[in-house]
Amino acid sequence: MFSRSALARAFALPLEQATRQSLTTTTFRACLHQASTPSNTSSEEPLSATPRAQFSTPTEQPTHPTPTANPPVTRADVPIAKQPLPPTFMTPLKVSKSLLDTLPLLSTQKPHYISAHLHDRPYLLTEGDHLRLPFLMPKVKPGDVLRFNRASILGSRDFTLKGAPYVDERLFECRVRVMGVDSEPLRVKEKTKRRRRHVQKITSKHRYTLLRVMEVKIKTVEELEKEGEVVVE
Amino acid sequence: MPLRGIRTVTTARNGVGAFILPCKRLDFHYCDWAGSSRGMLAFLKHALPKFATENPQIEIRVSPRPHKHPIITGHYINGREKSICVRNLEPEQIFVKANLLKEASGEKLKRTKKPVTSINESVRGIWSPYHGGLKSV
Amino acid sequence: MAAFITVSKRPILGLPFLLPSCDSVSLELRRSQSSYRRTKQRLRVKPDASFGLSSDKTQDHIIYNPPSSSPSVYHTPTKFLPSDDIRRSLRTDTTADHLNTEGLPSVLKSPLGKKYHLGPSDITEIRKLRLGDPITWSRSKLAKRFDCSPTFVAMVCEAGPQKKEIQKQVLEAVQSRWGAKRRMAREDRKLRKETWGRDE
Amino acid sequence: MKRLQLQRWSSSALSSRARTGGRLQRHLYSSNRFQSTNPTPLQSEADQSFAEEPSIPSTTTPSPKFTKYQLPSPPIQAARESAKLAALHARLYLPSRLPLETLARCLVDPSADSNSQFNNVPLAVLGHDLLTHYTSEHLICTYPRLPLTVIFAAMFAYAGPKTLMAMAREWGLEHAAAPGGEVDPGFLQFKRVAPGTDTNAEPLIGTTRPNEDQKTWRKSITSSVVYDNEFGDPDMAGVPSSESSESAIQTQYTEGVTVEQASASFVRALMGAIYLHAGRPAAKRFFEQHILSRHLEIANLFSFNQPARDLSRLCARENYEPPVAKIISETGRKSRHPVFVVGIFSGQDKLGESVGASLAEARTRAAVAALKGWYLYSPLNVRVPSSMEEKGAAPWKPVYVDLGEVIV
Repeated sequence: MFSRSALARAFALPLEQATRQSLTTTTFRACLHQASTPSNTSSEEPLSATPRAQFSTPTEQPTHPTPTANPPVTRADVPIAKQPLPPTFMTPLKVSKSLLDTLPLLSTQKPHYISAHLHDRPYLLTEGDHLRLPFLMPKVKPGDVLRFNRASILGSRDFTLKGAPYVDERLFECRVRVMGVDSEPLRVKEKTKRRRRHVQKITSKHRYTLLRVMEVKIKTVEELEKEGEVVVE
Repeated sequence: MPLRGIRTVTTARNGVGAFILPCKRLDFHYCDWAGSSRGMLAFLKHALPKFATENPQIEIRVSPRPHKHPIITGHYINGREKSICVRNLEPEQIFVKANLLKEASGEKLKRTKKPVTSINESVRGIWSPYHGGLKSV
Repeated sequence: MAAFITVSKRPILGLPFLLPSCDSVSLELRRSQSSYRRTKQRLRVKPDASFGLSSDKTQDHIIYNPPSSSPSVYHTPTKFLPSDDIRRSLRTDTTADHLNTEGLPSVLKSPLGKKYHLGPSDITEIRKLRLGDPITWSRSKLAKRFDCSPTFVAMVCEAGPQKKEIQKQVLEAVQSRWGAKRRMAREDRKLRKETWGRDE
Repeated sequence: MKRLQLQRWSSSALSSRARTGGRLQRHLYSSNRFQSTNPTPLQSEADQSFAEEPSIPSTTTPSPKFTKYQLPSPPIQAARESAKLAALHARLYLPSRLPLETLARCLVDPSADSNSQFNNVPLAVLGHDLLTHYTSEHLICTYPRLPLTVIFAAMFAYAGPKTLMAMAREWGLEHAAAPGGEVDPGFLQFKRVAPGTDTNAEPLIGTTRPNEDQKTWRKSITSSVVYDNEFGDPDMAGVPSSESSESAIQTQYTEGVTVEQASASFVRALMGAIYLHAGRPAAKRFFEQHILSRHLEIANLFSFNQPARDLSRLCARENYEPPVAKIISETGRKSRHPVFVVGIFSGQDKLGESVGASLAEARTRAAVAALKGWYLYSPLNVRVPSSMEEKGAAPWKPVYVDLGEVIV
């Protein structure tokens, strides 16, 4: 994993479209942004759980020096599709003309759902849903806010925004809050060998991270224009 | 009266707006005499003040429980409680246990297979054979 | 908006038992196969092709695929939108359901036509008749005579007190013969009717 | 039986009332308290004066030992020593400008302490007004066509006492068995109703409605706008205080209140306290995060009696073609399980559609769907009037205002 606050800012920037094209076959790695800034006392923002990691619109990020200078830490045992990728925004968002034409239809029709991918696993989420991840997410505390930036499908009742294969993360915002850690009841597996009067009891008790979806939002055309998108054919 | 309103209550969605930590109280029980409380005593003396300042939203109670093993009990906002016996544990291990109680949701442990639970109405509705284009099988 | 033409993964020719006219001889000659599971598997409705990966698209794109479900009350019909709402102009062409409303049969047997042919003099006549001789001039008879509906007669006038009393006694006599089953069934039906208005 | 009967081994070590038990407890007791977020909050001059104003003793104080048990509610000095109170303050992420003393005052119900300088009545009145104001403006701007009865029901669902009690429970609030000066101020202090009291049979006296003694008179929905409170219930509060109503309120307080009433008054008082100490933006944010974030399926609040008649009146009012019910599809008409899909059309446009087991049922349900489609219209980009109070707010654009519900 990338460590901490120095890289967090740079990695908040999603990957660009151009590199995406070339990387389609090789790298699509889910990004789990979590920057653990030290939790300061919430003097300026009372009445809310201190969002320790919260990234709003990615374009507000300053021009970072060289994001490619920090090569992603790859591990050989993890499949390439499941590895996180530091997002880089070197070029503005490119959207097609037809997408811009139909985006108001999608964004005005509420509510929305999202098929968010985390470690290459899809989760169909709407706002307010409770999500219990099938694993224990490291380095998060209860109250943290995460942003899911990889989605294959976003949709409303009649319209569906499909990515190829993933939707550009600058088109939507999906935030979840870490609620805590849950565990399953103790499982006991009895193992026996032949001709051996002994039963081996293997126990396991996995722990899972609980999340709550705070918002699922598809950006409108005006917001995209404010962020400076480029229309391509 | 042609139209009446039906009175209901809104359902809580902790975390959507404000986030309330489910753990509201931790009770630490120890014994001054017994040897199984040695780690607990060290934890209470040295690690507990820091733990308490880091988690101001949890009320902490410390009380003796003579001639018994030391335990930690967590009380949760859903009314349930969880107890862990920490006999003969080192202070670091007790810290891990206290953290476990802090992060727990307070619910009874259940094996669930579906990751997502939702109270929202389905976005695309429930499939019905009388709507949409008919499929030719 | 173009929903994608689906190319089924299995062509229909791969499912010989699903074809209407099938050569039974060739089927018998084939190796036997446990067919129940396979039949179920092949008859299962596949997810819409628009939900699969579309390989020919290299960009994010939006498709129009209305669901096969009954409409939601949260989506206001276009007719009910105020004139300055932006959704009115958005919904014009693409999302209109092209349902032929002319060919659909009506729920009511006779077409509901309101004639509005009765004047004030007719109404006073109805009132007079009904108050004068309520036994002869019942609602249905009045309706037949004035060519209106019984509901309209009930809206215009009320029966006299004696007639009401008689009707009440008749109803009691009928209800006294009901047993527990019929009474409960009637009550259940009433309760069920109330749930229609709550949309449960 | 008061809180004196504590659980045997779990007396709060960090509070002043803790018996000095073992060595360790003495050690902890002598050390600093760790449970308050900010033991010395940065208080402005105004806040300090506010906090100290109620501390003027109305009675002579011979010695704190005696008064503690004589006081009806915990003394103000106890607020600093309560671990429960500090934890509640931190759990709700309350602003540090809201002192613990005010939070302790919010927890004192008038049934425990009838002196309004010490109980939460003044704060609760303010908080109740704020809550209902924010809720009603949100409802009316989001769903401008909602009928009045449904607005009442939705107001009750968002800010009614049942919801506020559920919220207080989810905040981890605990109740004192009986109020008193020696009780930890972190408990909700109220006097419970005696067991066996019929809570539903409330004498409706002192309401603002004229001729309230006439039980058989019809109460129209329009009159409830004027005379009733924001949930459509008889309004008890708005009466000018007279001798009789004053005494009635007094007897009500001495008789005790239910948990629901006490919890609701706490949440309201907390809202008022946030408004007073931290200002309007903080109160608005508190409302949005705790009340507006809750889930309500507003389409389930409707209960129609004659939907077909209402719909035809609506179409006549809006100059649409009269609605016609048509069968879209059906199956098994002569069987035991028929299914009819009926749509309601006005001219060429479909207004609503539903499924039923008989033609009458499907038609009624379709009419309900069409009416809900009308009533549940929600404009895009809803803004509420109170959003203009923020700094740098965009210029106000008038919101959609509807003619009103269908009157048959």
